[in-house]
Amino acid sequence: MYTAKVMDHFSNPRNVGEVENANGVGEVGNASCGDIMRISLQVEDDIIKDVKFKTFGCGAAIATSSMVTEMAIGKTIDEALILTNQAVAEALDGLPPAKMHCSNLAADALHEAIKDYRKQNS
Amino acid sequence: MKKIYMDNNATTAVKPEVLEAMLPYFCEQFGNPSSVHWAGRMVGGAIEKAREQVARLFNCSAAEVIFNSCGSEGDNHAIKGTADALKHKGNHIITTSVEHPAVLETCEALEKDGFEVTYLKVDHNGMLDLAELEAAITDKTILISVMWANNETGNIFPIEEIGEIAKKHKVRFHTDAVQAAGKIAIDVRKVNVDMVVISGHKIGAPKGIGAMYLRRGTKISRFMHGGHQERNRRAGTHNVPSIVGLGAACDIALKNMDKDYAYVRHLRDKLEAGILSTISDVKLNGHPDANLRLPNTLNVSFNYIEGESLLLFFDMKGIAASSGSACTSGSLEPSHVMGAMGVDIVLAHSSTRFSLSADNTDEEIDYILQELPPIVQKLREMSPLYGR
Amino acid sequence: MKKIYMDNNATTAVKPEVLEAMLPYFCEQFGNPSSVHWAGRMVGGAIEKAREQVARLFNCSAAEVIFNSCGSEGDNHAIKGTADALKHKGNHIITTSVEHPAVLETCEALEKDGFEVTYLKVDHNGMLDLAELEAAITDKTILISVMWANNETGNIFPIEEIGEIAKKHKVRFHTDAVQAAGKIAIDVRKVNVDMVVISGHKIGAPKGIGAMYLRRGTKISRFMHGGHQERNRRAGTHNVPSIVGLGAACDIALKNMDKDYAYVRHLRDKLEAGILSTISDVKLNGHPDANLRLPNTLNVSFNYIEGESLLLFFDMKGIAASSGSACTSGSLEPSHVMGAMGVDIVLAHSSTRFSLSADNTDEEIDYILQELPPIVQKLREMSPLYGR
Ligand SMILES: Cc1ncc(COP(=O)(O)O)c(C=O)c1O
Ligand SMILES: Cc1ncc(COP(=O)(O)O)c(C=O)c1O
Ligand code: FES
Ligand code: FES
Repeated sequence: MYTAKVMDHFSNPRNVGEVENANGVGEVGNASCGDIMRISLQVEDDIIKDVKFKTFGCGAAIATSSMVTEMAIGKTIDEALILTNQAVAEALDGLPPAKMHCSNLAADALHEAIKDYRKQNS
Repeated sequence: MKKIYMDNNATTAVKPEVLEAMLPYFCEQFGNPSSVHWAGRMVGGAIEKAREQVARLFNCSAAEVIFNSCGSEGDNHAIKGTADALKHKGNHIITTSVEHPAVLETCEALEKDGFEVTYLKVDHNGMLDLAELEAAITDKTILISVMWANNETGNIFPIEEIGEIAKKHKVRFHTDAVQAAGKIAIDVRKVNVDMVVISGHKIGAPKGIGAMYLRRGTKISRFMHGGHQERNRRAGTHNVPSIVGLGAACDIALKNMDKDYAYVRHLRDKLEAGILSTISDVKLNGHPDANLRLPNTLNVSFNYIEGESLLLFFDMKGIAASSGSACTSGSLEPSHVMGAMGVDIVLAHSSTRFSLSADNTDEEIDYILQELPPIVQKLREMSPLYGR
Repeated sequence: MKKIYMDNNATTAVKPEVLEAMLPYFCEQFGNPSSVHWAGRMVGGAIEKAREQVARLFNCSAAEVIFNSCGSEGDNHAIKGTADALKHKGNHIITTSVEHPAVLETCEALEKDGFEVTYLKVDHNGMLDLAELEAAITDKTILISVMWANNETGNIFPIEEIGEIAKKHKVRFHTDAVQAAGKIAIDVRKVNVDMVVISGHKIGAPKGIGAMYLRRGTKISRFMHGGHQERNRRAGTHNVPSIVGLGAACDIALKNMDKDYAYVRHLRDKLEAGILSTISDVKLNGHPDANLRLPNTLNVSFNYIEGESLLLFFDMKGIAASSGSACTSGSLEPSHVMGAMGVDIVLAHSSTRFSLSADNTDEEIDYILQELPPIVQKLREMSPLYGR
């Protein structure tokens, strides 16, 4: 069902947890659809220094969360904002068609966290 | 790697003795039993022997057994066939909100054709209120359809009492016994029931074969039109090898029923007690009285964790189970059974079913009880809902 | 004793390679393909491979193949599913008077529900008048259902021409290709057809499995309600071993089609010529042009003799064939196909079908040609109709 990359990120997820002293937090999804994703950030000089996730969801949801944190780290917030759901799915060598909506969550959560950072620091 | 199969309510392995019994009927005794020649004659007896074996499981006469292609077909036939045969009498059907889709979606299809359907609620243990059932009967009611046991929780419904209510009000009674068959007695002489549906692949026979008990004299329209097989009740060339397999599986199930009940229940109870005592925030789904559940089924919700993730981690340890999470079904909603029981939405997504068979062992239970806690812990640490 | 099987239109033996392909899926790879674990994963690929193999026989895409339980189910689904899906457009169906009961009785059932059905006549060769077919189309016509080849006579219908007529009038077109499949090309890219039904046990796969080609975009209601298998079109746990078997059988049939056509036709033509030249008062049933019949089918009436008696004597010599006599069917009327062709009633009761396969041999034909004349003679001498 899942690619080797998805299974790798699912079974050894990177950056699980909450960033201490986060200056941006985003949460998307809801329990009724079976998925909730929270991303917390530490941004310094517009660069994402640290990012962590917590996810309630399927294998694809956890793998995309893990992947999006790896992709975001070290990026400027402008670069991170143009990171697409599609790019996350592609970085995992694709997702099953029924699971594409899970990848939507990962990039969305990241973008929400960045918006939160901007709100806090404007 | 270890392979521990605990998804027997989804499907079972074919029992080696069953396959053995089937094998001569593919390439050698391959005839069509309706034919007037050696090839036909070789198989007619095999079908009638299998019919006797299935009849013994129901404790009915062989003439009351109809072979069909699966549990879904049996449910479709029983319900649509009754609706059509009795539509001059009324247009009301009573069923429950926790039936298998083969019953629920069939009833929903009939609603589009002008039938009215009452979907009985269940309480938080997944049980029916029989007074509510009786009160739902009107003079338009032509059918009550209540499953013998639920596939997700293992809950056993009071078929005997429901049969009495049906009899008192002279309403036909159908029960989907796909999960009950082979695990507990489904004796149609002890309970008042008109139609009972079973499926081969839940009891060690192959996929693609099923049977229905149809009480003598019960008028039902055909579901499958065509040839006059099965006394004109089910068209289509007889699936001889699978019919033979279903007969053999019923025979074995009946012989081993008491022994298997005790053994499987011992394993299940051990798993249940182990999980509930070693892992926090676990909720049992189904009736707390183990006597009111099938001996092989355990359904628990590991709070804060989505079911598919859990299954994938189980799978990495060789453990095969199933979940009521929406993510495993491809739909957007979690299990309708959990929903009907009023299980909180997160717990519904977390629901996990272990369904055992007599092939499981004590060692396997020990292994699961050892592997489970760290998996649950790991996933909880990833969960935004945990420790809030 | 010799055993010569010439009843392949009734059912075929499972091919050893087909059984071989199926065997791992009973006891070892037994999972439910819908499951999220090793047992489910082991079989999902097998189903999709089989779907590709079946798709190649139809020359369609894999997504256009629906697995079901038999030819009868396919015909029921195609016709009832269309009637329900298109009832807002019209209530008229066109079929022929020589269809298999799976089509005829399904249409008759729909007549009870308010549909109107035109049963096209056939001529004494068993062929249709296409002008009559076209003239029967009204603005209420929602379906044309004409079999690709007839099971009794082997007659091949002009599916390409009928497809053009259907297209011109924008009417959906279903064909029962249960007998055509594996014997002649059933290429849905060459002919305009929306639904094509096949059955495993006529082509060396087991009984109890079938498939339907459903052209992309064709709206059809469900026949079997329940789980969401087969893209929501056919409920019921996938019959994995039989699906694998059907795939393998389609693969073999496609590879051997030309070779088998030539070989089987040679045998059949030899049997046909032999019978017609050595026995008097024999009538060929079906089209006299052998190109317009399936290569394997020979239907002849041995005048003055009732079919069942003939089959019993054949059987004593190990020869398995079938008959259109009422006495073999348990009904009171002889074959409706013979009736529709205007075959005299005595000749209808005398009609005898030899349906060959590539497993038959020249020696078997020689043996039949040697055994037949004395049997026919013996029975004729018993007949009050003979020599009057
Ligand atoms: C032309 C035709 N259609 C349909 C069927 C029904 O197929 P099945 O026996 O698989 O239901 C048959 C054979 O019995 C047939 O010959
Ligand atoms: C309670 C119940 N009814 C009906 C069915 C349908 O059976 P089948 O898969 O044989 O169509 C199942 C299993 O899938 C079941 O668990
Ligand atoms: S979280 Fe439910 S499908 Fe991915
Ligand atoms: S003559 Fe005996 S059944 Fe026809």
